[in-house]
Amino acid sequence: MTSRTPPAETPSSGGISIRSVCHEYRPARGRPVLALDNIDLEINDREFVAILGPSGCGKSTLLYLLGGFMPLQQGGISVGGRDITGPGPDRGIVFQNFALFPWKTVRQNILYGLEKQRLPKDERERTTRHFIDMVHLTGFEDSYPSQLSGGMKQRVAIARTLAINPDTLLMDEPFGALDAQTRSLMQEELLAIWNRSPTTVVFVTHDVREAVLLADRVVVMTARPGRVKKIIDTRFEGGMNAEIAKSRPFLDRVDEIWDLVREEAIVAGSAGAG
Amino acid sequence: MTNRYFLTRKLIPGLAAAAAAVTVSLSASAEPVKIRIQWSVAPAHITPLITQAPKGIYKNYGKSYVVEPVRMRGSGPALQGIAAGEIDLGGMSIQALVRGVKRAKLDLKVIAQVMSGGVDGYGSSEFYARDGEITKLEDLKGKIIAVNALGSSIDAAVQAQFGRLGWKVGRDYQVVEVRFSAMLPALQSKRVDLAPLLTPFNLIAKKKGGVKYMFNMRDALGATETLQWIGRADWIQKNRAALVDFMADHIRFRTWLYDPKSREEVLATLSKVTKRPAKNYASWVFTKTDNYREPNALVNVARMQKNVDDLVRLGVLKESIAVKNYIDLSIAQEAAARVNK
Amino acid sequence: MRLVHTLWRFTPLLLLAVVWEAVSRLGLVSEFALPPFSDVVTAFSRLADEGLWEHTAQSLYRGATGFACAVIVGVLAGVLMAWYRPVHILVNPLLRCLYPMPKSALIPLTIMWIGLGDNSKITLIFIGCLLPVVLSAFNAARGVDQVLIWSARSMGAREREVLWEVVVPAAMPEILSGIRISLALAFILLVSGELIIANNGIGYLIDILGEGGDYAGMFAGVVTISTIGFFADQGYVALTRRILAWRE
Amino acid sequence: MARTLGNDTPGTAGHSARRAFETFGPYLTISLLLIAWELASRLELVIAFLLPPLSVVIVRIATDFASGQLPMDIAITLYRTLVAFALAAIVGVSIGILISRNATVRWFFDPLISIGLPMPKIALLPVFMLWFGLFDLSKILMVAFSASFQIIIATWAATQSIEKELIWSAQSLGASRREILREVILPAAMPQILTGLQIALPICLIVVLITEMIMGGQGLGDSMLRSARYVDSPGVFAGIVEIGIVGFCVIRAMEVIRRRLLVWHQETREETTV
Repeated sequence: MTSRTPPAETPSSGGISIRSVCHEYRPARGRPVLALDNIDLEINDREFVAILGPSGCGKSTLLYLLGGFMPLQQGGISVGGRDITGPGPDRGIVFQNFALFPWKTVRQNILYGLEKQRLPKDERERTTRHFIDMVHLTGFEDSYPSQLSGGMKQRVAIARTLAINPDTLLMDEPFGALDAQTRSLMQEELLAIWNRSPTTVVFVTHDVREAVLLADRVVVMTARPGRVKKIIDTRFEGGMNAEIAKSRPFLDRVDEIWDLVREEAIVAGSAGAG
Repeated sequence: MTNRYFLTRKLIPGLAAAAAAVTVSLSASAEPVKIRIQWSVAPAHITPLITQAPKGIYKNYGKSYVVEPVRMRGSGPALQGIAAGEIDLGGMSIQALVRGVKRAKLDLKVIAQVMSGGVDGYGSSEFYARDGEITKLEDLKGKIIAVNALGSSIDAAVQAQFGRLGWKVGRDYQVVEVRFSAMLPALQSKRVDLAPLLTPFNLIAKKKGGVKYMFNMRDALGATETLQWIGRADWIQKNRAALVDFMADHIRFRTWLYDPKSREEVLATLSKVTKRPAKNYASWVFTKTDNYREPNALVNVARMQKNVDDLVRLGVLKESIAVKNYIDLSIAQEAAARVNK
Repeated sequence: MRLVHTLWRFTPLLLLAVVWEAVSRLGLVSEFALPPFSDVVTAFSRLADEGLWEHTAQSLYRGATGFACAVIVGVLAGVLMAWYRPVHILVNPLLRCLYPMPKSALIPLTIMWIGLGDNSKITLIFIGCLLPVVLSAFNAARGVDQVLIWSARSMGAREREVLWEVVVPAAMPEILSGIRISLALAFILLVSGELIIANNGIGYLIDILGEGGDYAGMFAGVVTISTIGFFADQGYVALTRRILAWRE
Repeated sequence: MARTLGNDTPGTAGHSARRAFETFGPYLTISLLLIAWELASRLELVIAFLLPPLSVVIVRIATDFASGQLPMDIAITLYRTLVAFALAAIVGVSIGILISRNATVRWFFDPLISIGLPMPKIALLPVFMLWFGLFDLSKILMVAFSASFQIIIATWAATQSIEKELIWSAQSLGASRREILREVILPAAMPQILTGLQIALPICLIVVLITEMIMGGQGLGDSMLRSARYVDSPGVFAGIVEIGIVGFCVIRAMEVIRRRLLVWHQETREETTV
């Protein structure tokens, strides 16, 4: 394991390689549903990749497979050159619905992952304090999740994941539940964190602007069964900043991707209606 | 962390200690023979009074034997207790003896009388109907009769009495189980039409009115050996000496129960055991109004054989036995000889 | 103010007592079956001097022991059944057969193996209280949000750690409500267990009083144990609220 | 859900063994117990009176079945159980919902339920007997009374735990109070209510059997009582087995009903217990 003292540079972990992955849901009764169909995707080390697609296209499924939560049915996934066998602290995940432990306070939630890393006590405390400060939750250390607003919970969830300093960060629509203002602040915050210590990030979202803003590349997926429709480079000269986000090329890129997503959303909508 | 703290530091050790307490088994037997005697209703069973007797009556208590009264309802569990070696003597009816021998295939011996019903000059369980509606036995056709337990002596008496009219249970009348204390209210609230009222309920009923006396156990079955102490033959043989000591003391106890000089003390003891005021018992218990208790606890073999034959004839019992093979009077006799010499 | 509040809370019980007294005094039901409440109070004060508390203590010891074992074993069994399928497959049929069995029907078996002492009654209470705990622990553990488990695992928690640090706490609210049912059952079972075979205990007392026709005394026993059960339940609810402070 | 954590990969060598275990496992425990029973009495480890051989008990059950006595007893016991259960369910769920919606009702019932729940209600049997007679009515009412407390508490807890937003959203869609009750509160509370009912049903069966054992009047409990009275231990043990089987079936039926009613709930993908 690498040093956990933030904000340390993470050594290279190697990228993620997804090869011919298919996934089928088999309900107890009823027909099986193909969620992912032959996904091939290479993600470079310390690359920020966003996955876009209509709801139900299997984005989350792909993320769960990357997390190792569900058994791989077909194909292969390797992270840093090694095939994944299950969940592990090398891949931190932020869930859409926060997934905080409701019986633990903010501090205890963040501490939990550090305890699992068997870190010395004072280091755990220090790291926790650092991350609470970083997500601006000082003063709420001893609050339970039920006492926090949605944005605060989300920040706890992100802090909790970042605290264990994973090589790879998997994020499942992490800002989906936030108001526009908090959302924009969190996006900035995430970019800042990432710039300070870049890790490989797989970021699932349905917000095109967010994807273009944050990611190096955007993967657009088709409606169910999910396939890779197109991969678009969204790196801009000089990195991302508020200026570029208002520039013509940025907005054009957003529009371009919007059209792709819209096509699929219509397919998904008509399939749903039929 | 309050919840975690509570769980790990307080709750779990507490529960573990409690769990450990269960596993601690009862300590092994001491020197004297422990005689565990089953009983169900006091003062019909005098067993629970034994441990409350004044000093000096049970002279050998704690030396050669100790007594542990065990309350078990019904002869079924009592026989199981005897079979499993969990109790040593059961205070049981003749029906239980016959079924224990024939059905449970236990080698049983009767060693002492506890109570006899319908004996000349003594009380007997009485059956009452509601006054006004039922005047003679024939009026009970198609009615509901309450008994304390199916297959009991009371049940047998009902079958005997109606058998004389050629009636059969189920066809001409129905029998239901009602506990003794609920008999009178069940009768008053018209839930049953005929019910046995043991003392003191018959006395209460007479005072309040509204019920009519129909017949008693003596009319139905004659004199009966109602309850006796029954145990396993091998156990009795093995602990014979201790049992003789116990019986000798017990004969002294019976004298004390019936002695007018100790009346107050007896009533107080009974009141303590049953948690009922002594005045409830003063007028009848351990007198001629009460059932008969043989002073030397001797069983009347002929009477018992007649009971068995009657019950077989009535169909209450399916099998018969020669009771003399299942009675061991020698213990009570030896004890009586020692006390009365 | 607090006192007034408490009194107001318990007013329905007072109303119940008044209705009880009236029903009995007006002869709507035989006083043998339901003696007036005032007689029950009198009988209670009499019994309090005659060993009511010793009998109650004896019963509570049995009840507490059986209940405590049921909680420990029940939570363990329920969670393990939800977690390890083989445990579920092997244990479940047994529970299904045992659950709807009147525990008193098992007396022939307990006489044989456990005898007649305290342990037989404790065992019956244990079995009776066990099943609601198992059921609630199983259902609760099964219903734990998968995402919580995943997030613990992604932070490096091992399987056993996930079980005790995530599944059990997450299932705690439902487990605690299952335990509440068992707590109430324990009071019922400690009485009914003693009705058939016992030398002491509140159930024994209730039974011999009833057998002797002292219905007022019998009801005094029933009311005593119900009242203790009431306070145990209230205490338990307060305790639950503390344990689950994180919910609100 | 926990199962997905294991390596439940189909097609592996352990798979068929696992399948066999899934199918036959449930019978394994019971079969072993039954074999142990037969052996214990055949080898005379216990005397036949205390534990008659299983084969004797089975013959006894078959004889009772053929004579029509057993089907009759089962029918009577089930009839009483189900009628009492239906009564308890209707009364219990109604009171439970009233309690959660009306402060006066709550004030009135709260202490009564708290004191009634741990009360040994069987002690009131003489009162029921004197009011409602010795036959079906008194038994059914006794049973319904005993079981309704659990249902009230379960319903109350269930309706309390419904998220406010759910009700508010229905309100904003213009649902009336009654519609909210029928279309939001009841369905949302249904899993917990059903758990309460699942607990109450065996209680009903148990109390029916106990009242039959105390008061007689046909049914399985009465036949066990008679066997006990006449020292007929095959009869007693036949009773235990019969109650076990009937209880098993009743509980199974309840599970099936639960699944039918809760197709929308995540738990239906799994098997339920007891």
